[in-house]
Amino acid sequence: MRNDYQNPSQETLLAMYERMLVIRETEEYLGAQFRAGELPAGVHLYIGQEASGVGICAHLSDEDWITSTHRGHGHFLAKGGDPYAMIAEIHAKADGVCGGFGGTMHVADLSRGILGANGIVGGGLGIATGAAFAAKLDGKGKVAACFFGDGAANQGTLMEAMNVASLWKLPLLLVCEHNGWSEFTRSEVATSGNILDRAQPFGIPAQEVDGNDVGAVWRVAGEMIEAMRNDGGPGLLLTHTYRTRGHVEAEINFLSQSYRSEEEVASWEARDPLDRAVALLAETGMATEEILVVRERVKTLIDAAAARAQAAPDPDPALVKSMMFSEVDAW
Amino acid sequence: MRNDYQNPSQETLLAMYERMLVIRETEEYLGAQFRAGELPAGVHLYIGQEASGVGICAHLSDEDWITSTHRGHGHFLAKGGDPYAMIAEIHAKADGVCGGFGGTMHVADLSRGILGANGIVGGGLGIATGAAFAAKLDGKGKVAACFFGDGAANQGTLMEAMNVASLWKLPLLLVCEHNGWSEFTRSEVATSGNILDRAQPFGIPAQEVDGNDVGAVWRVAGEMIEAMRNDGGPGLLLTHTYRTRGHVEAEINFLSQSYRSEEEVASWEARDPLDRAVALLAETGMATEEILVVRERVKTLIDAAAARAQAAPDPDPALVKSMMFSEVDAW
Amino acid sequence: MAKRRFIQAINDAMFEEMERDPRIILFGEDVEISMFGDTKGLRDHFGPDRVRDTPICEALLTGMAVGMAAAGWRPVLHMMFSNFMYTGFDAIANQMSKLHLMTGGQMKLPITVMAGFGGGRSTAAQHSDCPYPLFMNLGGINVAVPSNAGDAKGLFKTAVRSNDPAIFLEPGGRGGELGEVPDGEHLVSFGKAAIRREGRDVTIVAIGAMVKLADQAAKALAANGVEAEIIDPRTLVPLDEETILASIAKTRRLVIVDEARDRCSAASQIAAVAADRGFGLLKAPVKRVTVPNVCMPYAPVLERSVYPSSERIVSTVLALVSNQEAI
Amino acid sequence: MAKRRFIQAINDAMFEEMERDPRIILFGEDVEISMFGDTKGLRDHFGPDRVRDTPICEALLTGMAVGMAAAGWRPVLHMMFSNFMYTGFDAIANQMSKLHLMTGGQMKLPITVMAGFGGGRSTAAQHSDCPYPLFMNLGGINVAVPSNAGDAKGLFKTAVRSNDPAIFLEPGGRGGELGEVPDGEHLVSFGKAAIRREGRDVTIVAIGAMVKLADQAAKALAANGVEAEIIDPRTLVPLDEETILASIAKTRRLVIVDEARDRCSAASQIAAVAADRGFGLLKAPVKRVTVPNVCMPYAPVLERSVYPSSERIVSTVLALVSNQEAI
Ligand SMILES: Cc1ncc(C[n+]2csc(CCOP(=O)(O)OP(=O)(O)O)c2C)c(N)n1
Ligand SMILES: Cc1ncc(C[n+]2csc(CCOP(=O)(O)OP(=O)(O)O)c2C)c(N)n1
Ligand SMILES: [Mg+2]
Ligand SMILES: [Mg+2]
Repeated sequence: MRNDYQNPSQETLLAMYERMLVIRETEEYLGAQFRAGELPAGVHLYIGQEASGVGICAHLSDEDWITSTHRGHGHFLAKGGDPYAMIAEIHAKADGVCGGFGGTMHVADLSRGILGANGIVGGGLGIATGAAFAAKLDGKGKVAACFFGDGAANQGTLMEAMNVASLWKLPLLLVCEHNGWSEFTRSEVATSGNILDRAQPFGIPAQEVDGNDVGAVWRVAGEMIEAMRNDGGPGLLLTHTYRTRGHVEAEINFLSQSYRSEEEVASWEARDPLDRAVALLAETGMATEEILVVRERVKTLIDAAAARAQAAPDPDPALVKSMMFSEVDAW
Repeated sequence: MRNDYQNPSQETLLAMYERMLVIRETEEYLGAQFRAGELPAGVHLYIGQEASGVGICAHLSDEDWITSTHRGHGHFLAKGGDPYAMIAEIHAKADGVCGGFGGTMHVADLSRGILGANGIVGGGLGIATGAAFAAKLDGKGKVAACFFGDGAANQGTLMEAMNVASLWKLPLLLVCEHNGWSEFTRSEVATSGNILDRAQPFGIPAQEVDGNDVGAVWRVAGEMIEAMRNDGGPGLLLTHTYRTRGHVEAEINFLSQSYRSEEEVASWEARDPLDRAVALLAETGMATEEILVVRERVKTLIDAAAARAQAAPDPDPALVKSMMFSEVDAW
Repeated sequence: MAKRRFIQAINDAMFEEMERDPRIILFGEDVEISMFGDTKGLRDHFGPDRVRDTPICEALLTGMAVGMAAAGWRPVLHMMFSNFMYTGFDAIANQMSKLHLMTGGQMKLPITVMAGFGGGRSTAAQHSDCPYPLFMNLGGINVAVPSNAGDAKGLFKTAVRSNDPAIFLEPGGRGGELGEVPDGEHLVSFGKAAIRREGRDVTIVAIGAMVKLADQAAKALAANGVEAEIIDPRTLVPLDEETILASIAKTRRLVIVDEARDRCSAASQIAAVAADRGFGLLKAPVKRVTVPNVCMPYAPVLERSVYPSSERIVSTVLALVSNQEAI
Repeated sequence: MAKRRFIQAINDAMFEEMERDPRIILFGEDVEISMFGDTKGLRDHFGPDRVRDTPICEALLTGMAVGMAAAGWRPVLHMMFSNFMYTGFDAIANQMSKLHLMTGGQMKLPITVMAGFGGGRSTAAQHSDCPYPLFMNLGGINVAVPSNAGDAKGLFKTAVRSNDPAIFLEPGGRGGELGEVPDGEHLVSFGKAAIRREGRDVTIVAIGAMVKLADQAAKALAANGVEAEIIDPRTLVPLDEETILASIAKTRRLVIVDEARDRCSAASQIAAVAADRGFGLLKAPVKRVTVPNVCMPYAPVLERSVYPSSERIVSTVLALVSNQEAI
């Protein structure tokens, strides 16, 4: 029986809102920490794009796979990654989900199907295609979702992935999070035509959606993923969204000129995905107090995670030697 | 004033036929030489595809650029490369167009805008895009044509090239010679959808043509190239053709099974591009004797080139040392 | 012991391993018909899920191998000629070699990437590279370069059973060479060099196809009263430095034969190890017989002039031995 | 002599050269706004035909550089971080480095590919590689690794004026460092090492950012009565073997400091040269201070444990010097 993805239930909506809040709170904290000089490296924040990752990952279980990007905190948390383990990772601590070896651009949790954020733009395309092939071979209705940006859509491996996934009917959801920018280059300057159309020559169904509307993302993604689980082959989903923070936190320090207008940012802040989720919840009749309870809970959770991460010990350098290989020690 | 590419004149047709004959004679010779054990390496013959390269290159001058493939003899000769210099190259002789350094997969003549055959499938895409950018910067109405196979069309750099060429309005003619096979893999197994459609998302005009009909190729290519010379941006031209010889000469020696039927080959031999050019010439009223004269002339030319190439000296090993760099000698 | 061709030994290994472990998946361009013969018959035997021709898109294929492995399968990716590994280099260098570390050890990557390599057959610059120095530098990838049929089988099996990525290189054009393959289960461990010949006067470390040349050279040297010891490292990552050093301790002289371009080659690495850990043992300069820093020319006469030869090995050794007092 | 920041010196060089030669074209991702600062202001000055942001598609970009050069222009391709050169590796390794030879010398390729490289700043594994060993092995590509602002300017100018491909690597995170830049036309030839410090006891060859560490080490060593000579090769292809050997002839000891992973590193190559051509000059093992065969971990404490340091240089040298009699 086919599910009805017309309306997320109030419960689902609330869960998604909470997940978005977890991302927002975590990243507000990380941004502040970076600006305070407390992080070893710059962070690429997902703030403003939360609905995209959360609306999609709401349909995925730990058995499904995702690959992510340099802007990967949101995907990690949306897919169920542990905020403490991620924050500790970004603080370069031993408790980090990658033991302090990966850092902000490489957060991964294989136990939850999170194959990792990736510092190579487009680097997830091949990995996700491979995971989708694995899912097909497993034969259990699993899927692989590949998150990538509008800038990454110009890497040729996108075409290669679409070709193979279409030929082999792989359960690969290609999620292009279109935030209008790749670093400091406007999408129109780098991208010819509409990315959505790129799926057409391969006969791959493609949909676009308001990426700041978690309900809409949830609906469209739900349909696409369900089709995939039933041997439906790949799909391309374009979520229109915006990063209201910089490409990388504190870019202002090294850029000599600004690259976008304050109006542009403000117009997107006015469409904040969290505010919109609150509005959707209100439509379902949820009381403001109930929402405030969630907010408090998340704030407490992240505050505690942050405090614990700060206090966690550094990783042990003796571990480095054994980290390049799982078996032979060859350095 | 716009040219009329409706009908190649008898003169043009005859010149193209002669060029096709040059390719055919040269390659028949090379194939026989390989089978006789007289060549140092296997050759990928263009036999059966001559109309594609010739019909297109008829519109190009030495100032225009082409890039070619592992199956590059035909493009080299179609673009005006010297048969003797190519044959000598493939015989690994000092007189070879690359001094015996390149060989069958790398024949190049920069003085004629032939940027080279290429042993890397898809290797020409970036090079041709760069040459098209150069052409644009030169501002003299030059174009760059990139020949590649249906197999190469699955390399992601095709998408990258289309994106950049479309954005920058580069005079890049992408010529996909669709012979239905990449090595021993049938096109349908490796290629999702229709290659022609791949241009559409980039707003690139795309045409397909019977690649064994030199008149038809000439007409379509003529229109596309003229548009490009007038600042028209890139185009994709798909020529449907077939290699009636193996992927590489004498593949029978290492393949344990055949991969295509004799009927398939025979059906294409029945559509031989040279025979069809003869038929076109007959339609223009050309007498059989005149055609025979051309045939004799070509045969004499290639026989002489072959004999001379065989007698030519080997290259001097002392040259190797200075061949990696044009200036500093750094090995 | 059975006599098998190099390529047959690899084919045998693939059959046996795929039979043993249903999670091994073979994919690549034209692996079904098998141009080299190493993957022959596998498609018919194991079916399309486990043996699959791909489109030509190396950049994706290497990435897919990573994803398949991360998701619990054991991919074997055939890249045909090693030059095409450059086309798929990104996922090898930025993902495959790094993800175990980047994920803090979470991601196991039991991947085997195989390809033919090397010059000597007029395949020209784009079909003749010897890329192992690059892979050696990346870290995180084991590198196996068998010199004979028996090792090819045993090393291939070790590669596919390992939980780490391995590059398995077949010397191009030597697939037809016959060699002894031990009967039954035959595994060759990574990081264990083989002493191909014992000798007291000079150690020749020879890699892959160079072992045969070294062997020819050793015979010629023996006729001159010089006894060469030949070490075949078999894997370059891990590298069995101890066996090499033990041999130098005996012979006090080292020549390394490597068909890679010289600069930053495996030969250079081994020379560097000798100059450090083996310095006190050496009584003569460490010599490298390599390809000068040039890609392969097409003409046989040109290629021969840069490709290592037994003659070059012999003259290098003779110069070393005769010169010993001059140092 | 003016004091300029590293990155300003490169920027100056770009301005001057693009002014001088209208056929120089700069392209790459975000070269207009310029993340590092090296290409700052060029777009405004030279306009969109000559300075151009590209889409993210490294595999095409490196190929385009080849095509532009073959067609008569002089491209400068900025690849941002050197790890992204792997993404564009195919056209570098299969085309750029080989086409001069493959075309029998017809194709001149005046290409400069530039990128920041190296670790030490928690950029983690995919933004910290030190890829010059790979490029050194390819052949056909010059490799420049400046250690200071003056050389950066002079080497960059030489790179763009050369008719051969050059990789120009900027040490990441050192763009702000001040250095002396000679006034007026300033060119630094390829293949000429600089002696940064004279000394009689040990030769330290240090590459790029390692020169500064070597300098710190030399000061500490001097306090211990050990006088180190520091050689900065400046270009790794071509490599000035003569200057290195001349220094060894004086000091009889060699330590090489290289922030590449050790295996098949530039350090190994230089050690190999010393073990061959310099063998008779050496009285102690050749030591390499490199990154062990590991990609950069993120945590500062982990990264520090593998990144070369002046302390490691000092202790390596002291062990060499004190041990000299033991050999
Ligand atoms: C292969 C590669 N090229 C370039 C970069 C540098 N880089 C990092 S993020 C980025 C822009 C990516 O844009 P997009 O894909 O739209 O993602 P967004 O940052 O907008 O989320 C670039 C060019 C990189 N990390 N990897
Ligand atoms: C990057 C790369 N991958 C694989 C190969 C091996 N190879 C040579 S030709 C070929 C098939 C090419 O098919 P197509 O592009 O259709 O050209 P055709 O041979 O049909 O003319 C392959 C896979 C190669 N040379 N380069
Ligand atoms: Mg974006
Ligand atoms: Mg084809």
